[in-house]
Amino acid sequence: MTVEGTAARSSATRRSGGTGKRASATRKKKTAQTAASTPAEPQLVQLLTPDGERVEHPDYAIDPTPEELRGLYRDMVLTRRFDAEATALQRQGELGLWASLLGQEAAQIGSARALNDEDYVFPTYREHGVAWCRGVDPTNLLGMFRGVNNGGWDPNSNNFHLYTIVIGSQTLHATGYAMGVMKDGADSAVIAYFGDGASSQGDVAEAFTFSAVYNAPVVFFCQNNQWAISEPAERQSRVPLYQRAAGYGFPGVRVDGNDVLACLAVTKAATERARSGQGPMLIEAFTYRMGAHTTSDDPTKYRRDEEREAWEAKDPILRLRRLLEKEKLADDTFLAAIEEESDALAKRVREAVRAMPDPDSMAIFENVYADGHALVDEERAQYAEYLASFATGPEHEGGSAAQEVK
Amino acid sequence: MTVEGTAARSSATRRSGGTGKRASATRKKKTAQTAASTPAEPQLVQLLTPDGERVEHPDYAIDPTPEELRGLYRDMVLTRRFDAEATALQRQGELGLWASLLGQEAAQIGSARALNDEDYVFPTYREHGVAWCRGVDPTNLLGMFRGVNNGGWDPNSNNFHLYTIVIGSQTLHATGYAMGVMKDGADSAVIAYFGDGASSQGDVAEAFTFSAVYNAPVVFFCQNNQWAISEPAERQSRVPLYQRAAGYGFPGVRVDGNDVLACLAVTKAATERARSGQGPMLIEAFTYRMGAHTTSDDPTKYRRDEEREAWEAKDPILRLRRLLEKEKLADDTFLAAIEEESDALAKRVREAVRAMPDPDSMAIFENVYADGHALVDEERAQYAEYLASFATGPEHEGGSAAQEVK
Amino acid sequence: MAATATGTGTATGNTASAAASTVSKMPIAKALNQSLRKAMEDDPKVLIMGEDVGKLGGVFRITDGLQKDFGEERVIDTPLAESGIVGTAIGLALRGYRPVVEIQFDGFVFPAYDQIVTQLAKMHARALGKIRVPVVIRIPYAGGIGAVEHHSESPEALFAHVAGLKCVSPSNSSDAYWMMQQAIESDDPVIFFEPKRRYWDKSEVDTAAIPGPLHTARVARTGTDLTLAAYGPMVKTCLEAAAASQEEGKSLEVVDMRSMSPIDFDTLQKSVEKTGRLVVVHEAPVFLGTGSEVAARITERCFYHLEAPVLRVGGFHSPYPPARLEDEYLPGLDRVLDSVDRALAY
Amino acid sequence: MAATATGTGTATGNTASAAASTVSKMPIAKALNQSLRKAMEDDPKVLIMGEDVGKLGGVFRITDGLQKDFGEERVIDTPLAESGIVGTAIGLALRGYRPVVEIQFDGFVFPAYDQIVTQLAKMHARALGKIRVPVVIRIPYAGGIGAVEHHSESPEALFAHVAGLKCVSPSNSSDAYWMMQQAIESDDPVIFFEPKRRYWDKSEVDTAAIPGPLHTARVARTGTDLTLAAYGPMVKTCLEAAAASQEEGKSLEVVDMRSMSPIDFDTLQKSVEKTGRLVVVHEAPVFLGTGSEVAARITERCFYHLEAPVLRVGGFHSPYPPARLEDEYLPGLDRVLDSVDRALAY
Ligand SMILES: Cc1ncc(C[n+]2csc(CCOP(=O)(O)OP(=O)(O)O)c2C)c(N)n1
Ligand SMILES: Cc1ncc(C[n+]2csc(CCOP(=O)(O)OP(=O)(O)O)c2C)c(N)n1
Ligand SMILES: [Mg+2]
Ligand SMILES: [Mg+2]
Repeated sequence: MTVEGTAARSSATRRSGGTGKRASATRKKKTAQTAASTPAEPQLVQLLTPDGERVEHPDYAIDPTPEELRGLYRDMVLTRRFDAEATALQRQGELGLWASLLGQEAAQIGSARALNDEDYVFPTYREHGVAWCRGVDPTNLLGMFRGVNNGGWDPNSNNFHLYTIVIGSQTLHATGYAMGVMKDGADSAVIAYFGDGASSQGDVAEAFTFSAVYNAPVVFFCQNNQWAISEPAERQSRVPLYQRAAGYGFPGVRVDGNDVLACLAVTKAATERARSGQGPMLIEAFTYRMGAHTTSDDPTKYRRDEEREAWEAKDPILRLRRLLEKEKLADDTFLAAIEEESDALAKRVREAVRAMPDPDSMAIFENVYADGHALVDEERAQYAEYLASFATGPEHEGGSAAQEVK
Repeated sequence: MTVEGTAARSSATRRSGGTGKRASATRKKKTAQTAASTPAEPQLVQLLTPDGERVEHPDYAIDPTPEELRGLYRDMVLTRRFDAEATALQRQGELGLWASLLGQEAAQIGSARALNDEDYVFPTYREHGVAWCRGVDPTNLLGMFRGVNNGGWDPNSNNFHLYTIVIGSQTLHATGYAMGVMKDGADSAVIAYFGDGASSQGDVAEAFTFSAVYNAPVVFFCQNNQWAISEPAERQSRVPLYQRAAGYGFPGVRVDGNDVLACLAVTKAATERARSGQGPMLIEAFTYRMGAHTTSDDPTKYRRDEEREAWEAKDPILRLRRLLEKEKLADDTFLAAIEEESDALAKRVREAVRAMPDPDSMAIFENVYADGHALVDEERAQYAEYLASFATGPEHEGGSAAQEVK
Repeated sequence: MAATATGTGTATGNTASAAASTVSKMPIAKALNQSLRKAMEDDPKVLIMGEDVGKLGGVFRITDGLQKDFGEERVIDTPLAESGIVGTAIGLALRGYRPVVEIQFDGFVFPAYDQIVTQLAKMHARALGKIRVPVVIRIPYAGGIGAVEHHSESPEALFAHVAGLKCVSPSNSSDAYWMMQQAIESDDPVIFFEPKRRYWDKSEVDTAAIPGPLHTARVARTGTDLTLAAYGPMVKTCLEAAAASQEEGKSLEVVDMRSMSPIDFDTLQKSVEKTGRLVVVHEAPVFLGTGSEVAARITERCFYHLEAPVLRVGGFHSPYPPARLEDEYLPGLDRVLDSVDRALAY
Repeated sequence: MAATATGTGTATGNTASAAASTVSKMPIAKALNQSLRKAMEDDPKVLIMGEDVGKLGGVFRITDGLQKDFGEERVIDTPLAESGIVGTAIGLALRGYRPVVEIQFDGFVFPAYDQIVTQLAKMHARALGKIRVPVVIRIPYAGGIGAVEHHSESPEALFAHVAGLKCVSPSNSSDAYWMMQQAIESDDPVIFFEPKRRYWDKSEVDTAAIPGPLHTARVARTGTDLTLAAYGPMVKTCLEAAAASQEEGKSLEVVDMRSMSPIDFDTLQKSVEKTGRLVVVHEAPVFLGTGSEVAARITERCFYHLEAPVLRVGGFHSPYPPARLEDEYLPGLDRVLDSVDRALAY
């Protein structure tokens, strides 16, 4: 501790020495200036207040039926339950890692329920709620987190691409896919999910450029959950992210990301716009990552509890439930049924994960190429021979000895 | 021709078959939409009309002395002459390539004359006018185009970085350098030059992000000369480029890039802003590449002559000359002196290039590392031995025979 | 050309019926252009994308005339952003298209490197084979044209090391014509390295031939004393070296590798088992160049046949030098022959 | 650990005066942290940059506590953009700073590849030596930690092939401590590969030692029958293999290469001239991995000494597999011993 204290002081001294005086004066001025250019609370589209009150928005009208409202509620509850179960499975050692969507249910369910079957989705790695709406079996999402595969579903079965881990890459795939949709003369939309952190990646900017220049039918859906691991969103931009779109020549809008109705309405408008040939649009869903970045992360290192607590009051599920209750759209039977469905889902997922077999060793050599590759064939054969050598035993003493050491 | 005609028809047929009808209807609508969202003529800052009339601008006042005006004129004329001489030298085989700045003299001289000595410049490969203002000996610019080096000047002698050929890369170097300026508590500015084509590169977007987040004192100076080799600026953006800045949280402005006074005034304002801690700014200098992309390019393949002709009327040198003449600031002696100086410059450059020696073979192994590298040492020694073997002759018959074959 | 050379390409003629009209001599550049045209005619899903590929026809005119004939929907001038080009090409491939991407020069492929290495190369495996991304990336590569920085590099090893990619390079017009079509037909991503300084070299193309497989090497000249292995631009240099050696009574075999991933080690092995000596030649830096893999693996396969270590001739461990030095940097006839001498001296 | 092992690092002790206080056992992660701290104390121009390096101290906590003590001006959380991080680090270096950049995981270095290869590597040469860009890029690399895709790769060959870069990888705490400081002191760009699965392995560090040169290899264990060459995470595996072999009466020498660019071929050559056999081990795919260069060059240098071809053990030509398969993919004790047997059987 003493050493650390000394280091801190000496570095402070260094900074204020020599030209340092002016430097720190300058710095203060700069900070002030930056703050001044950022409006305190930009407008966001909201259709449902945290208290469960319906509000109107001139541009984004929506009139969901009771059935639809109950459906959205069910989606969110089941998604949250699935997510919690996955977190538990990670704690139990069944998964190597889990990236929780806790708090982002409205952004995901609202946007995904705005899509048609023909629309195509390019997710990042946290879109479990979107996957749910697309009809991807939740257990399939767990394969990569368990470490049995790097993507366990057929993207074309549900028009839901594989999770993409390298930040921002998928926005270009979505744009290219949308260019293809246009060439086909099809009238479907493409949606690319990404985070506030991802907004800094050059690939995302290039996706904006390409989609604008070709007027491609792609919706960029940014879940600004205000954190990129330990970095707050201000590390990525000093103005609200939705404003970026205008400079590329298409509209951007900020929506209350914890308001499932607003997310639904805005995404509906954006996809319809895309389908009718009006090109790309950026939606910034202003939300909050209630949990850790992933199960490997420890947010207490960088985040104040109060911040999280403030956001609990804006919980996306709670507010829809308040509406349902207020308008008497959800009786006990309905709520109990969802509870039961949640339990069943959790149980099914738990069992499926535990039963998930490890892949065969030789899977390493599968699907590296679609048309084959001589080197892969050679290595496959050599490895098979090597594995076989353990079975035949005596002549490979080194190997056997080593196994014991292991 | 017949074959080509057939191919064209068959491809047209393919597109209009099946869903094609709707596709092409959609396409028309899309184009209309795009056009609609682009205002015909965005505002640009102008202080000197093509006819040589001074006009006022509320935000960018400037009152250059006669001496300064004459200086700007001299800079532009000498730069153009140097550029023409370099083009000629390429035609004569003295240079392998030349990237002419013809038409962009005002953008370069105006912006560069706004800088202090302590400011730092990160050019692309066409900033010969900027180099001139920084005091870089023009002959030094020619080394890389002759093929004797990849950058023939000491960047720190004139605070003028080496030419950067990979499009957009230098905007990040400028941003990092500006971050360093801030850390030093210095009050100088950094300026990064780039083109309309470069605006599409992810690196440029990342430079915008970093500079905004750190509030770095960097000015992004985009010469929109409306072409990136054969591609018109609409291939890069469907809205004016200066608008991109706002979405990153700093101001952008479009200036008449053929108006040296406007370029001077706007760059002065932007650099002063940066120096006083107000962060980055984007300047889009709206200009025109009068010549080919480089001496290797043939613009008749993709560009109509009329476009170029229209821009000739807006010539940056002509309009300052008109002002000088109107205001009787340039007499024949002055003009003759510049003419003479131009001739002398051209002669000096010509002679210097012709006298420029080829680098020594062993230069290949120099400066690969600052602290040395065993492999380079080994290869250097081997190559020296190999070269020596030709001198000693007989034992290397293969080599000798080969030389004759060659 | 020496009498022992086996012709200009691997395509084995099936030309009895229509020989007169299907065989012609043309530069590599034209063969590539014709091949792209043919691929676009045969498959409406084939697209061309890149900077300046449209009206200009590319800075080397390889796509000349294609936009005029196939329209802007199929020959696409892109924004100036290589990651964007490759990233959107991947998206188009996912939608069922077969994009052929042009990177303007070797040194400009790196902004796209992330998309190529982490997405293009791995997506098929990531999806357990359920999706395919048949993208061809054309790169005019290597030096010898007196260009400025970044326009003369040979980055093939940086792609060949990456599983999921295939890498090829033709050395003559026939291969240019056939290998390009095979690359486009391949369901795997192929990095197609075009030997830019040989673009204007002419040789015969038979458009009715039946080409051999894309990833096999070809014995371009038979010999008994030593094997020279090369691909792309260096094949010509090696053939010249073999011809020069013949005058000195040395019989050199030249193997045109054609593919750098996979490498056809069987053909190389067969040759080295006969000659006992191997010199690998490429423009890329020797250190960790493809020659290092050839040397390592052929030594393993032919340990008891080799009478000399496998020698390598290539670029130095320095950035590609300015044009006035490139003749020193590039492996030319002299340096190849010097290594041949050294190998034969063992 | 076998009796013949020569200790934990190259640092040769000068510890007579202050032995008690300067020597301690610590994990590699802590040695790196201490080394960064020391470098920052010694030189105010040293900066740390990267994603989450500040309050969090990096996802592996290598920069833990540094922002607290040196402030946000010197330990900089950056926007999420690797090209931006490296590009601005270059700019900072041009201004006289010495940035130490953290790339969060191996698989995320590729967005920065263009800046590294075309700018960082070449700028000193481009400027004819007039400017220097002393940037260190730290990459936690290689597998064995059960991670998801892109978190376990070994891309070192993709950097070592590029002239202008230097590449090193420590295998123990002493090297971690000293090599990091030497990398920061170097006026050349250094890619510093940190063996992430060994972060928590403890060994001795003497902070008062006088370290040997950064780019020399170290004989980690002497032996007479065969040489095992490795670096980073595989050194431990090789030492285990040597220990296991000893029980069978085989005497294996283990060379910790430490540097992949330049490679210390002299030390390897000396070892192979003694043992006559070489097996190179790395996690990266064998095809065009650094082992190919070692095999090619050592075969050339030791042609008459080698009693077997140089064998290589490494990753397969496939994307790094999902975690449940990584033990199959990674060269473990068994696969190393299998190759040792094969080499000895010649
Ligand atoms: C190119 C790249 N760099 C770094 C990482 C490591 N990483 C994984 S998630 C993450 C933060 C992402 O933040 P954001 O985009 O806001 O998405 P969120 O996790 O908040 O949903 C980082 C830095 C990565 N996956 N890819
Ligand atoms: C990354 C990269 N891709 C491609 C090129 C090839 N190239 C050189 S100049 C150029 C056009 C640049 O246009 P712009 O940015 O508008 O600058 P201008 O030449 O008009 O001044 C292209 C595509 C390059 N140098 N770098
Ligand atoms: Mg986030
Ligand atoms: Mg331009």
